[in-house]
Amino acid sequence: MENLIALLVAAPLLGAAVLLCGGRRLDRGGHWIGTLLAVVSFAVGVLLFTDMLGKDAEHRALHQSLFSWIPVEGFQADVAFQLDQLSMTFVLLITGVGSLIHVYSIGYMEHDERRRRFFGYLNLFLAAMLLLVIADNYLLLYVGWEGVGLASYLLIGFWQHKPSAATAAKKAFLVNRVGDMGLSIAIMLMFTTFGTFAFGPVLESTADTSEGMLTAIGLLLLLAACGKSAQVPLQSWLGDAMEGPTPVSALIHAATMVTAGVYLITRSGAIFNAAPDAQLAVVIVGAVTLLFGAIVGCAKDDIKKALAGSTMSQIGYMILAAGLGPIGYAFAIMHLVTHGFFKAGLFLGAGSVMHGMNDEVDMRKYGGLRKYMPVTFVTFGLGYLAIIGFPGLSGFWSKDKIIEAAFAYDDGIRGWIFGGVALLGAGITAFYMTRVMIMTFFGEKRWQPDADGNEPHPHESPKSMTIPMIVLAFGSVFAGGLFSLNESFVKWLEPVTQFEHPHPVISVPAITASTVVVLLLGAALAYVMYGRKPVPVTAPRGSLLTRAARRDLLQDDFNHVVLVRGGEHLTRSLVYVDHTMVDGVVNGTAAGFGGLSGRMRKLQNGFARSYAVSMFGGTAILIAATLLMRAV
Amino acid sequence: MSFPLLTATAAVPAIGAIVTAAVPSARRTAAKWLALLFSLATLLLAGVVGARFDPGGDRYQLTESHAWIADFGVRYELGVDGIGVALIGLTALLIPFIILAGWHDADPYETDSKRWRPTQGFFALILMVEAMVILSFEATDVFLFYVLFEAMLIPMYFLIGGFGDRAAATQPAADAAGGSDEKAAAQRSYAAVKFLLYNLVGGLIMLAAVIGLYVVAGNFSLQEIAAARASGELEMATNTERLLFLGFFFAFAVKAPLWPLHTWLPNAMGEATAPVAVLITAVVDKVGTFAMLRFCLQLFPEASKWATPVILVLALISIVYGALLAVGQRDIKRLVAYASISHFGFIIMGIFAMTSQGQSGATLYMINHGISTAALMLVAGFLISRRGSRLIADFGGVQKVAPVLAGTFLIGSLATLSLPGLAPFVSEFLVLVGTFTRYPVVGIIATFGIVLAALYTLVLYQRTMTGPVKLEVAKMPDLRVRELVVVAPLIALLIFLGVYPKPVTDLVNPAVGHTLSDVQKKDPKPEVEAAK
Amino acid sequence: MSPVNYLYLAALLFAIGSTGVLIRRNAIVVFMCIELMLNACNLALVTFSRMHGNLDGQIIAFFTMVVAAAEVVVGLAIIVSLFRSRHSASVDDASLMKL
Amino acid sequence: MSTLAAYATSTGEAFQFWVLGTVAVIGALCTVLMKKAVHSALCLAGTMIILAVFYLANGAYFLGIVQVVVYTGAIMMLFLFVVMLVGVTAADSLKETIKGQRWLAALCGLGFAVLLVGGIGNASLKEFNGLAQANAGGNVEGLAALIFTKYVFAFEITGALLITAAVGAMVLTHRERTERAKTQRELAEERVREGKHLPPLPAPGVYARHNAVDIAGLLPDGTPSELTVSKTLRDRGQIRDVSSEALNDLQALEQRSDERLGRSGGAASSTDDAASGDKKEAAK
Repeated sequence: MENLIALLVAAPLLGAAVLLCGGRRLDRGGHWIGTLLAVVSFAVGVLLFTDMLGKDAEHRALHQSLFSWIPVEGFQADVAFQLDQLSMTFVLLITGVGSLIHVYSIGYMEHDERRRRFFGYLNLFLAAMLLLVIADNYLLLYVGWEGVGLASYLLIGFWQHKPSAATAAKKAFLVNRVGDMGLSIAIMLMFTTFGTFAFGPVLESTADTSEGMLTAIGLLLLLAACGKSAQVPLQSWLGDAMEGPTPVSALIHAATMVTAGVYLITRSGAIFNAAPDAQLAVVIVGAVTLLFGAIVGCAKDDIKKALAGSTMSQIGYMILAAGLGPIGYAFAIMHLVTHGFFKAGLFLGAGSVMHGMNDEVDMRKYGGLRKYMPVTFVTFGLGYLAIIGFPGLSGFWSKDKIIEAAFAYDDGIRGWIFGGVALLGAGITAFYMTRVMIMTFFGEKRWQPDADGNEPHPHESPKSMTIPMIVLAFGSVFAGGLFSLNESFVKWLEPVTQFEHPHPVISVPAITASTVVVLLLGAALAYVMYGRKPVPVTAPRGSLLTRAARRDLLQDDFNHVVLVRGGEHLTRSLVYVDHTMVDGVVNGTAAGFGGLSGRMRKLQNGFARSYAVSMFGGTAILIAATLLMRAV
Repeated sequence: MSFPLLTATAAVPAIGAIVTAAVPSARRTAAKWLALLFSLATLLLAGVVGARFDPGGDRYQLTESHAWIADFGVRYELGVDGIGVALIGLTALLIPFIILAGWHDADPYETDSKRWRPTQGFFALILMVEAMVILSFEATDVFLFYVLFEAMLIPMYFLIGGFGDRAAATQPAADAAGGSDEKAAAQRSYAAVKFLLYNLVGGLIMLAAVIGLYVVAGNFSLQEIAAARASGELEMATNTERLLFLGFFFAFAVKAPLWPLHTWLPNAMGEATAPVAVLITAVVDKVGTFAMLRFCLQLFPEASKWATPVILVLALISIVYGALLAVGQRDIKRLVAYASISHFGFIIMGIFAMTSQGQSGATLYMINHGISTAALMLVAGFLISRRGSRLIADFGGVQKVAPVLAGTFLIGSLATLSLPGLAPFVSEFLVLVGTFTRYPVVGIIATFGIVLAALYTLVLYQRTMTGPVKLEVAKMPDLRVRELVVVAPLIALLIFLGVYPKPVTDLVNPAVGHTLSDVQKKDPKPEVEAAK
Repeated sequence: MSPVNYLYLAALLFAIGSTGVLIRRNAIVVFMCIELMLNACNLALVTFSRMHGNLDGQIIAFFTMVVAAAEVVVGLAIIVSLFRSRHSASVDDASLMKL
Repeated sequence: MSTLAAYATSTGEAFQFWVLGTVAVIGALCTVLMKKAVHSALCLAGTMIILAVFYLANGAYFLGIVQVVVYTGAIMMLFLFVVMLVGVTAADSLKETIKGQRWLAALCGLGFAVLLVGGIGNASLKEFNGLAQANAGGNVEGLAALIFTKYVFAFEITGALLITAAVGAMVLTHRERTERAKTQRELAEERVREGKHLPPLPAPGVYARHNAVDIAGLLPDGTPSELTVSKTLRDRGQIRDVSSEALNDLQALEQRSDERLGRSGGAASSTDDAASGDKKEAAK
């Protein structure tokens, strides 16, 4: 059975290879190949899952070792896969949502002449992401880690003729690279500490090493997670990443890739459990991002950017949960899965809306679309209810648990702080999602003719697009409840991530109740602000906070001023230095010799006799020298 | 006396050079084919060497030894260890691609046929370089190595100075200035002379050290001296050893280029044609790093350890400095050159980290850097030859017009930023780990190079390939068959070695083990003996 | 008296000859000075042969003479043609070694 | 010198050495210092002959003869011949043109002398075993035996060298006349074409008693004109300048005519002039 694991990666990888090397002859049927292979991978995943369910909890983990990758004295890196419950969850999420989005893309990218390539990239992403989650050592995980980075780079910049897209892609890759640096240093640190970087040995032997070392590793891993999961301070790329085609935003920048950080932290749970300081850092990052994303989400008028903000903040929730240790891991993953469903659904909905509105992304130019695209409206609405955590829907089950866990951080002030933040986040989430909902589907229509001057005439999207949305909507409605049936999800993950029941500082029902209240308040506020009076087509100046939030709370400006400008000046001055100083020294010496020889030249006056003199003189000196040598 | 395989491997290209040069200029194409044929034959022989070499066996194998200059105990002594085999393989592998890529670089100007371009000479010189490089990888006699180390410069000088790409001549900027052709020629000769002078100075200092070594040791045989050093028969005064080491190291540092001796490389690579640039950075410069590994460490273990801190710092500077300057370049070729400087920093760092990971990584790095730079530089060459300009600003939106070219270029760039899954990642990570285990701070700083690498490669790709299509590139043709034949195998190799570098590592590991035992260094043990 | 004095004499003559070569400008005289130096060497050789009691020294001296003869022939021929071409036998006039 | 007492020459030889050696050195010096090439040549010849004597004294009979016959006989004659060719009296001024050349040269010569003498002094030249038994079978036979056995190859090669030299000398000096010799007519036409010296060149000499070819004719203002002297002499720089004397004579002549015409005054001076003039004539 475990021999099938490799197939999970192999199938989409094959697809990518075929599609990217296949050339134009595959332009017509290419997307089918891609989709098929994604589905194959999903099927394999399901097969393995059922097989796994067959076994008892302790013996579910599968392991497949392919070949020795980098065998060097005292440094063994193998290509080996490990499929335990945690990986399995991801595999199903990735392949499942991935397949759906493949299907969706068939319709969405229909008019793009480079559709074949698009599907090639998508398959490449699937392969990398699967490699990331089923790798059995950190180095192989790193490969997948960078692989998804590459795929996201290619997909964000898919419409390369748009400079904005190219820049966004580059930015995403670079910011991720900073995170990757953290990961690679972490791996080195592991190697020097444990002499290996396979999950098993490393995580088992955390007991025998110093806490300081573990804290260092933990912080570095956190840095990596920040890069990949768009957490403060490395979150700046996610907004721009929305330049990519919407299915990409749905798959990579909502459902799967951006959650890799959560996976990393959960996977390395043993390390974090032994390093409370690192955990605290994780929690803080999570909490900050949670608010950051939410606030940004409130201000954006671009529907995708608003959703991106919300993604940020939702992942903030997950990171927060993951930072809480055994009481949080399971819920982090659970929220991750449910979020995968509804956020993907929301993005696909947004994509469908744009599809109908000539790729218009400004929500202020939408309005009253519910009549024109009912399916989209319904599915989007369900996703909306799910994400704000409307009781009974997926989001409710997972987010509520996280808030509880946050309150249970410790029975002191911190518990209150983090719990409060989580709670507040829930409210804001409700606010901006309601805002999105209202501005898009309700109110009167504010459509504008696009650049080419043709009036948009919204229409429902083709089946290939709506079906995935429907499926995801189902997921976002029922998944959470399903998982929570006598804590099946928690039990399922327990062997990998351990589980302790959280003991919040205030009683669970109180938390639940307050959550509901908060989200209702948020929604109501949004309704008051946007539902009651018509939405202006051009954004009002807005408060200072709003304006800051529109600019991602000035984070980009900061980067630009400090990093970009500084870097440019640095490089420019260095180029100058290299040319004048380093090179100048050498050329200077050369010039000096030139001048010297110029003077020496004067001695060559062309008179045979003076040459003869020098000859004789030289001979005389030589003889004298030899004689002296003899004498000495 | 078995068949002198190593001599043959070096002799074939040498003969090829002579034969090619002898072809009458009317039969230009025949000369090209001959050159290609001979380079392939060399590749074949190199393969035989690899097959006959037994990694588990003695340190030096397939040895040959004949008296050369008996009076000074100079011998024609050949022998290869794993590292040598690997690098011979790399050289023999790259040359056919270089020849194929430079197929039309030395054709006479169609504009004015008066100006003579010795096409055969171009290919003959390339083969000559190949012969010398291969022999220098084989030489186990210090003097013989020195001779080759210097002789190499002559053909390189002519290759750089004699055959600039016509792209430079038709730079719009230069055209505006007028007399662009002369200007290009002037820059070219400047670059060539700079290359020659730098390396000659290095070589001369090395010569002094070589003589000094002879005075101290009484012969030139690497194996004998190393053995004597190991057994303690040959005692060197600390200062003597240090001076000799510096003499050798200086030459190699110039060749490899290590900051601040690097400035010749950007000029040379900028002015030479892309294939020649590849020849410089991917083949010839490797002799320098190889020699550090083989001569510096073996002959002067103590001095090597003594100098390690300084060298590591210089390597670090090279890494960061090279990367930063690469970001600041306006000229594609110079950018690649500075990138190479950064990479050489990594190699040297790996060598002097004195850990098995570091040195295996360094060796692997030499090979991977050769392949990846070849891929990137050759594609860049194709690009430049199409547009007739080396300035990044003159390109834009190529991806739209020539997707295959852009794709190969992207893969080359990704290899340069050592993306996991491509060969350079393996080596770079090994080097970093190897360094980190002994010098954590150095390792961490070096890791910044990764980010910078991403910066300059992606900026290059973005500026040239993406964005709206520039008018001048609108008509740009995609890769032709010949060019595809050049690039595709290299890329395939990059991927293969990235996924399955075992063949090379198996070849290299024992040799590295020997080197480490020379310097009496052991890998630091992990803090926790996990899973043992 | 010891025959060594012959050697001193030879040395003296040689030195004088060399000085002449350096001082004089007339090619012919320069030539004569060279001859003088050669002769000095011959004297030394002959003395050496006497010293060692074998004839090899004389043989060498003999050969020196032969070579000198040949040299003179060619040299004078050169001078003559030089004089023809530039109407002067001064070595300084032929100062074309400088570009 | 006591160490060398082991082998000493006969007093006669010693005497001969000191006398002739001095002469030889003087000759050498003269060779270097004489203004005129001819004199140098003669001095050199003298030195060579003395050396020949020394050879004989050193038991190198064959070489001594060869020295006289070949060197002094043939080679020096060759020198003299060339000197004639180039100009017997062509004296090159000893004035140095190159700065510092002379001093450097002297320094070099001195240095050489010191070094060589010092070297010989240091060398261990103790025992001289003389050529008694070497020359037992006759000097010439001894040499011959060596030349044709031990040094036969060198001998052959020198033969080749000599031939080459002879041929070389011929090649260098021989001049093939490539173009037809110009006839008088052609020369005349050429002159006309070039438009200079249409009339024949002026004749040398000023007065009947000074019509030697090496005397430049005087222009009306009394300055000599190079043109009147043949080209070869010009090249050799062998023009005698008599203008001053000629002017003096002219003056003297006028004086005498005055006396004849019975003009008074300056007779003594005039006679002095005449005398001086005659003296000058004598001097010539």
